[in-house]
Amino acid sequence: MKKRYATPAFLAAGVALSLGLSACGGGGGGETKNDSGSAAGSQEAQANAGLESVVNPSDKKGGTLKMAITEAWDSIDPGDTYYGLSWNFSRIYGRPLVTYKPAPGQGGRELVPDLAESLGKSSDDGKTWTYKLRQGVKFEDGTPITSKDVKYAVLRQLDKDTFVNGPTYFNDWLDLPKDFKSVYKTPDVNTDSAIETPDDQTIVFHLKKAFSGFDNFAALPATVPVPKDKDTGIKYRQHPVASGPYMFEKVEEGKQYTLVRNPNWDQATDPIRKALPDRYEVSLGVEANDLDNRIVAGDLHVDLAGTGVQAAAVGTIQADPQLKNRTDNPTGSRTWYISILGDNPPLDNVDCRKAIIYGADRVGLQNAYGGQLAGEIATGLMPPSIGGWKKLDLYPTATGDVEKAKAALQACGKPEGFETVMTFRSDRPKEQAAAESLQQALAKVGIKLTLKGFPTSEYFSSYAGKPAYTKANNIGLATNGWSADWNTGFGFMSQIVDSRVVRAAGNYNLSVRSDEIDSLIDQANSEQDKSKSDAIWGQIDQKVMEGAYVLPEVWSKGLLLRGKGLTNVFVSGAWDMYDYLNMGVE
Amino acid sequence: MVSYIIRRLIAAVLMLVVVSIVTFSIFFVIPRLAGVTTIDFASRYVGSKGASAETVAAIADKLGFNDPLVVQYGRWIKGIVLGAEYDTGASVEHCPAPCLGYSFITKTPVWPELLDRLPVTVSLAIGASIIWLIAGVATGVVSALRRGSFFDRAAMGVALAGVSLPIFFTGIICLVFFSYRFGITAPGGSYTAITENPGEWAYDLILPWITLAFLYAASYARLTRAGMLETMGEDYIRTARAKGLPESKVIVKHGLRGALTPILTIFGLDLGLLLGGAVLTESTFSLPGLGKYAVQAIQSNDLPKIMGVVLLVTLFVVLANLIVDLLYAVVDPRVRLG
Amino acid sequence: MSAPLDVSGEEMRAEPEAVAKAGGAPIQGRSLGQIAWMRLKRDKVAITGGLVVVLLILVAIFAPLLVGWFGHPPNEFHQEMIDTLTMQPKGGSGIGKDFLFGVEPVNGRDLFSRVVYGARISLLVAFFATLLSVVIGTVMGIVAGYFGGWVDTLISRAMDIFLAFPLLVFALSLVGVLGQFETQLAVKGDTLRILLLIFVIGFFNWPYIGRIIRGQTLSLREREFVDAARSLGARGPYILFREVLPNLIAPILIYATLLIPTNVLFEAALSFLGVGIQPPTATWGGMLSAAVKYYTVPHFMFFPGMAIFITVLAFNLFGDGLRDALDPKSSR
Amino acid sequence: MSFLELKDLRIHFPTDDGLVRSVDGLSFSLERGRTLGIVGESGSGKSVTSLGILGLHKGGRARISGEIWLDGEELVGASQEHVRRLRGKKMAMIFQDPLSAMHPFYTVGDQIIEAYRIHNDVSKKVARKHAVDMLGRVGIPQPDRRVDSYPHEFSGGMRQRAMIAMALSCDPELLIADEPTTALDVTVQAQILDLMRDLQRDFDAALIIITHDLGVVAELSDDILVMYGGKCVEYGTSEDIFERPEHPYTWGLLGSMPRLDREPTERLLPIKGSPPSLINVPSGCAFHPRCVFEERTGGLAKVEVPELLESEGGHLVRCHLPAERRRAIWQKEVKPNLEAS
Repeated sequence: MKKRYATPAFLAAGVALSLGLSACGGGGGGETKNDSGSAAGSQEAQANAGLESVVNPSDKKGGTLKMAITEAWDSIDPGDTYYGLSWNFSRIYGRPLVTYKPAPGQGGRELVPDLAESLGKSSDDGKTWTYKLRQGVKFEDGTPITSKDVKYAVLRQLDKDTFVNGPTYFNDWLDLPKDFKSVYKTPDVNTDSAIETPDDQTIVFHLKKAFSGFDNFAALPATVPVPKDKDTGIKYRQHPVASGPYMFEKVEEGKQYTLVRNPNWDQATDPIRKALPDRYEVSLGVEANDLDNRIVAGDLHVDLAGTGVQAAAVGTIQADPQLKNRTDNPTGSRTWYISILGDNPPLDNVDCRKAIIYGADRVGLQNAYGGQLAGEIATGLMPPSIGGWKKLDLYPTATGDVEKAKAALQACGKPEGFETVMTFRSDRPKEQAAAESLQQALAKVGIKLTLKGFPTSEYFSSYAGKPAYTKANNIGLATNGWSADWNTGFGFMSQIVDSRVVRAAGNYNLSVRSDEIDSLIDQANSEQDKSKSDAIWGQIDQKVMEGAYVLPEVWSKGLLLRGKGLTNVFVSGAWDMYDYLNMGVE
Repeated sequence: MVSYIIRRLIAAVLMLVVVSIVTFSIFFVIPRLAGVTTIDFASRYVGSKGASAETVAAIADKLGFNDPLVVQYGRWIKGIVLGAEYDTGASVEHCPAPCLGYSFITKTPVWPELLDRLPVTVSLAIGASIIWLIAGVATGVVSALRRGSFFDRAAMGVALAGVSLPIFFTGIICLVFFSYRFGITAPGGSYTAITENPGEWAYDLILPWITLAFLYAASYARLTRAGMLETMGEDYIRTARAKGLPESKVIVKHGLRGALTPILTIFGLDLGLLLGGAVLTESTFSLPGLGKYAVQAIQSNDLPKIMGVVLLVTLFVVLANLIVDLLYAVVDPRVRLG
Repeated sequence: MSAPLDVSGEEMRAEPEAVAKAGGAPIQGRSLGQIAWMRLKRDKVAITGGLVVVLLILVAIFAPLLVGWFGHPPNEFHQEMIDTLTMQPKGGSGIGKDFLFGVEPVNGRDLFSRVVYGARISLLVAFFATLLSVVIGTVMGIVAGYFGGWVDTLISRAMDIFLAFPLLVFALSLVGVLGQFETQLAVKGDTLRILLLIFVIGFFNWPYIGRIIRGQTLSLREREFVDAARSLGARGPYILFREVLPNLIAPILIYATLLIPTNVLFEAALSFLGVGIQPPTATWGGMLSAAVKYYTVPHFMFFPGMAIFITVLAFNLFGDGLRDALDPKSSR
Repeated sequence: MSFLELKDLRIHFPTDDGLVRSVDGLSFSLERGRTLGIVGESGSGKSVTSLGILGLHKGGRARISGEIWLDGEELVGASQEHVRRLRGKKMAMIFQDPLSAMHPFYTVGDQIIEAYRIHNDVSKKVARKHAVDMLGRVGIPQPDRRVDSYPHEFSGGMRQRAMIAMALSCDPELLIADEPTTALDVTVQAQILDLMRDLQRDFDAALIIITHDLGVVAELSDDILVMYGGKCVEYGTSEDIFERPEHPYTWGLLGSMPRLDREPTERLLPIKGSPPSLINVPSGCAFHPRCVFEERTGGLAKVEVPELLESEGGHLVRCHLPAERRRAIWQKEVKPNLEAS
């Protein structure tokens, strides 16, 4: 009886109030200790146990792993998806050339070969990358997987007006022949200049210019092999062909996905996967509060989104030690920040930009995003999980420094402040709260903000990401957020600090305009020594802050809740959510 | 009679055309006037981290945003009548009539999606309407007959409160209590097809039904009461009594018959609108029906979906109107169609 | 969503002659207005409703004063009231003499003053939207009913089409779409949004009044005094506005009063669905939708919800009373 | 005791605006086969009286006192159910506006059949046949076809005939016709009146005709009762009222009585003003504000309510003027004017 679960005990708190809104009790209290509850057989694991260790390690196979998510994500077609959760999840049915090691914390950021026998071999100073495929890997229908399938998979997803969702790294970096449009429009064009497949096990990538971090490209779901004869363009999402241990049994778009074991997957070819459950059930469009309640109650194992529980649940979890023990609170590789646009005066002046950073109530902003459990006050644009990160201390991170702000205003010749407009995504309450907080804080130093909300669907395409609009409407501040495609400086920064990627509309780099930074980016990319290139990225982060191009708000954290009866639960450093590759159920 | 129906049907079609034109203008013409470019249109469809300007331009072309508006509208209508083609990249698929367009966001034709959402809304509407008709009319009749009594005053008080409560308020409260607190009803967002499991179906919908029905029952009680009071004051009721007809018969056969006919009209319209999606109810209980669909479509700016759902909704209202008129002619001999 | 207008307790229907007398015969020389007022005064419920309405209006007007005395500025943050772990008010709601209705989660804004300020938007929009509907509806209705013929057909069709529109869906999209004009327009921010709401809501509701007025006009058209005026050579417009309109005052008044609460709900619905006034400006519907996420701190949804409820109820009560007073035998 | 007898009948309605004394102490009696005409302006309480007799003042809102004796049964105190059984069977009513008085949704036939079957346990077929007969009897052409048509498909006169047919379907002993002809045009009026006279003869029923128009009752009634402000002001035989009327109000009515030889609009003794409010009835004689001869009572009319006194041979009059004064005024002042025209 799926929905008739016992009433989540923790809700009593809230309702105690709803029966005659008396004060006291419930919600608040934060650290309230209450050991009476912890007796009843709950996991002995403590809070945050999953951050550095594996909770409930087990190799027991069998059972059904139930996942759920509030909204359907872009696509399950490995060539057409850009969600971390999807990159994480897709590995149970698709095998990229390389992938992130299923290990807790830092370990999870390490790349290990998957479909390939080893990590990429670079030659020609990083412009050519070669991979050898494992022997005996088969598609769900039993046909052996060759390098041709990988090549086809990579090429097909270059067709961005068909596969609009996925990243464009291969488009930008592969050395494609001019006359190549897409595998559909120009099937006969020879593409060996970009990708060669000398034999069925070997695949060779040729780049326009050197790039040391290519293995991260190879880890993209885009390299999950796709059999040409099964490719139905965008309809492929209706049944992606499995190369991993599980294959789709049923795909109901927007409703449910069910996966069962792939008979043609062979453990021998796959050193990293445990493939424990017999079956996966993923329900989509589950109401958010209900989803939390069901995980608490044990009807669900995992919130696939991996971004943490709803506000309502946070309070009640804090009030219940047993529940608290089931939580992990990782810091993600996502930064919520506010772009400070230099297009319109007076913000073209670095000191006026600084005034905003000084004036901001950093704690208020943190609270807006959900408080200390939901975010760590960010000192820079780059999150700590990114290679080369170093702690910056250019600005105070307290509740706003009026004196410094006023001083900065003096310096930029606006002693009594100025007016500007701030945009946010109207369908994102947290961004709204943050905007409201900043409005309050800056008012104290004489900077008057007008808030404007826009729907996410048009935010970057028609408003904040469209210079013509921001210039015309005196947009000085734009709420923004970014998460790493993978945990390197390049994976996080390239799209949001390189002024050369700026186009007419749909920009994500709203404010960083600096030749100095641009040239540093080129250095970092061509630098073969990882640690060195990492260092450069750290330097870029510093430059961004010195230029006061952005006001970083928080490095997002999520309060993740471990489902009852889950085995092998741990937070992967690659996604900063539970690693979906090797979870099992008791 | 037949000619009347035909004329009405023609009128209905015209109405749909007008509505579709208005909808089209709202979403395609007005934004243009506001300075939204075809590129902007297209870039709404580009994934979370963008694509090159060429790609966006290509999409704008592919979706025909650059054609003259008339052509775009014509193409849309043509799709409804004759069906249309859309490009999956690998192949060109046919979307059979009535093809209400193809959503570039979810990569699906709109029509099947609407058909998919329809049962939810229908279940919601039908279920609720049955409850409110019974409850509302019964209450109304009793109140009218016991006019001024305690029951009357109490019932009318509750009814007035009922029509004054926003459903998204009552809905949430009901959810919090009955679902999250006591766990006796399904939580928001649950729906099971009746074909799958009738029990679950009812269990999932009972709360939305009651919340929605309460709102309407309230107003129907008020209407019925008013209608009854009026009819019971008619001369022909006096005649019926003068004949020596037993009161029960007077009420049922002469009173109700007269009082319920106007309510029939209102019911028809309400049901029509409701079938078009109880936007608020579905949003409150996050039911995957037409109403929620419409809201999501609007929020994600998914033009084909918006056009489709609006048209379907209007269709329901128009049909409801037609059916009501026909029924009316059956119930009230004075109404002659033609 | 509209609360259908209904008839209620009309006096003494069974004894028409008696009614003729009871309803003030010329002998007592009471004008209809006076009688209506007499009846209204006798209707305790309606009067209560009326008083509440007046109270609400005062609250809206003097919101700043009220907040000054009993609260804190509506957009002022009170982080000190918030538990930084749960982001919920300390002690659950924060209700106390300092914060009469408690505080919002996350930023600790004073719920009391936000509800009070919410009344402004709600009433402002409701009133003017109603006014708009009434004006359009009356003119259209009179014209259609008086001239009949193709004019009537045209207008009636127009009304049908409007009534067939999925109101909420259209309003939703319109507010969004029209918002895109902000760059071109002189008015900006809240002013623009409020005007937008007034326009959208008012513009979609006129057919309801229009239909009623049309009907009334149709019947009036046949009355002697109109013929008289006509026979005296009065021209269309004159008759319309000097002879017909005065006789429509009663119905217009009634349905206007009953349309206001409908519009209050409409506005609330729109802000609940996230279109309408921009933050941080407080609206009841907006607060409600925000409160859904925090259902474990029920005071957050309780106060705005009740505000809507009480407002709508008060208007409905008053409207009903007014109708009963003005024309006992009214029916839709 | 006679077949129908009212003793000091009072019907009052408490309303928000005050107590409405629609009928205030009315008494009369009527035998089988005889006809009583109750005359008065609208609001004089005549219809209320008739409804009172049939016990149609429902819902406790009417305060009824006094006695109504029908064929030896007291009706005021009797149970709703009991009176209900008598209704339609023993006493039937013909209403003013047949269009609104018949249910628009049912065929004329159905409504007659219904009336018949309430009181006669017969099959639909039989009842239907009876209905057709009745329709035929009241002079409706092709009754077997018309029986299935709806009221709105009938002409005014036809409708009224149908009403009569319905009323007579259970051959009642008391028939009350409330303004049976007001809704009809003059020629049809005549037909209907003739019809009613014939039918009454056949059925040997007691007939009460309620009207504001003396002309209607002139040739039909044996007795005539003139009501004003809920009270009887003059009561006598048809001859008394037409030949020797003694109440100024009656004179007014006579004066305003339409006659073929006179323009219906012109009035000799117009009754100025309009009927009194039944809530606060004028002090003294309710008619005095409108009475031409009021001052001749020496102000008495203003203060004192006149008694209903016998003037001669059962002819009752409610007036402060002494009988001989009244006769004199009638003979010298009023009558000549009436004839002069």
